[in-house]
Amino acid sequence: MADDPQRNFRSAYYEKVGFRGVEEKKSLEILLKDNPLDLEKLSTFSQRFPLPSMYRIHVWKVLLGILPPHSDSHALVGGYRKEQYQDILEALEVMRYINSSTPSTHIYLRMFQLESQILPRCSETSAPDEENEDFLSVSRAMEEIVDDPVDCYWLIKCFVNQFHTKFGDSIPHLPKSLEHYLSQEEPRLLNHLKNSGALAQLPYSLWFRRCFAGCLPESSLQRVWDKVISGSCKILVFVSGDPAQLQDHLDGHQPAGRHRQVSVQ
Amino acid sequence: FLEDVKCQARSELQASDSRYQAQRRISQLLQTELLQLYSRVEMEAPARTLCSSPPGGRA
Amino acid sequence: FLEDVKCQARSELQASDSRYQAQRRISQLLQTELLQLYSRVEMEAPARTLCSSPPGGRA
Repeated sequence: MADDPQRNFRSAYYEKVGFRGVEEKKSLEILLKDNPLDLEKLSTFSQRFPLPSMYRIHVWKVLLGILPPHSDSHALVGGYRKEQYQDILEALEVMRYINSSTPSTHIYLRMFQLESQILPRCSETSAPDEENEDFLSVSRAMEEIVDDPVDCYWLIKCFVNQFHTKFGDSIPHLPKSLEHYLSQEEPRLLNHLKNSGALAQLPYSLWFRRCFAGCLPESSLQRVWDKVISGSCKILVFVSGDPAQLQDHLDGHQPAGRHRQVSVQ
Repeated sequence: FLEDVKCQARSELQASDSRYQAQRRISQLLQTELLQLYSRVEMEAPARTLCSSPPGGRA
Repeated sequence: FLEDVKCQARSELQASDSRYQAQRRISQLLQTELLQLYSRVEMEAPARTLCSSPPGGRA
């Protein structure tokens, strides 16, 4: 028998009922007590484990630079972020880009456009194009995860910006990586997909551009975004190459994976 | 430790600056909007009494 | 020396803050101006073809 059967029993039990993260949560709590926070350690943690949901938003904000590493600056910087949000919102209202019936995701889009200096003239605002649709999907997904609108806007903005800056060049190559990955891991599946012509029909370019927003159930999406926010876009290939994800899509279940969890470690 | 203090100050300054930049963009947009609205008002003004009130004047 | 660095950081932050405040006041003035112009345009609109274009619309 092991030295501490009680403890082992507990760990095994936790794992079985899905509380695998008890130990992980403790180690994250220790990391979060650091001042300044160690971004590298937080990224590594987030790469290896799914973030406990109670700390997820805070860790994302730190990793995306919305909050600085120094915890004693959080109140000051948080206040600046809120003012910036309110200033932009107010101006868009006065200029009549938005009103009380504008959906929040469209408000976030206009705010983002204002800040990126790509806001079209009010009279020239047309139906959202493809790029806007990608932004809106990410917004809708983020809104499901984050309640506070100030946090939500900042997370969307910094997530989208970071995604484009960091992975913009890699995204076009991801379909090739997916094929390579499948040829290594699932050669039979790849052959089947190729021969049946299904591979060409998979909307993986959409999955990659939107980082799976709107394509995965929320709980899986959060885990994928943990990895993306902490610096890896390879996860997008692994999730796309997940046979269950592919199967779901080929079966015509839209959005794919609605019925079960994608295993994202 | 000194680096640490500098780093903290830098990130606070960046956040404050980003707030300023947003505000700058806002006033640029407002100015464009105002100019366009004025030119629209003025184009239509000659036919009306409106021209008696100078541009930029109160309503 | 550390005090010195902190002091410098503080004054930089103050400068950034006052730049922000100034820019904010400008935006607020412009917003007031814009609101007045909108209401003026709209008051006059019903009598004119102007009303066919939405407020905030084309110049």
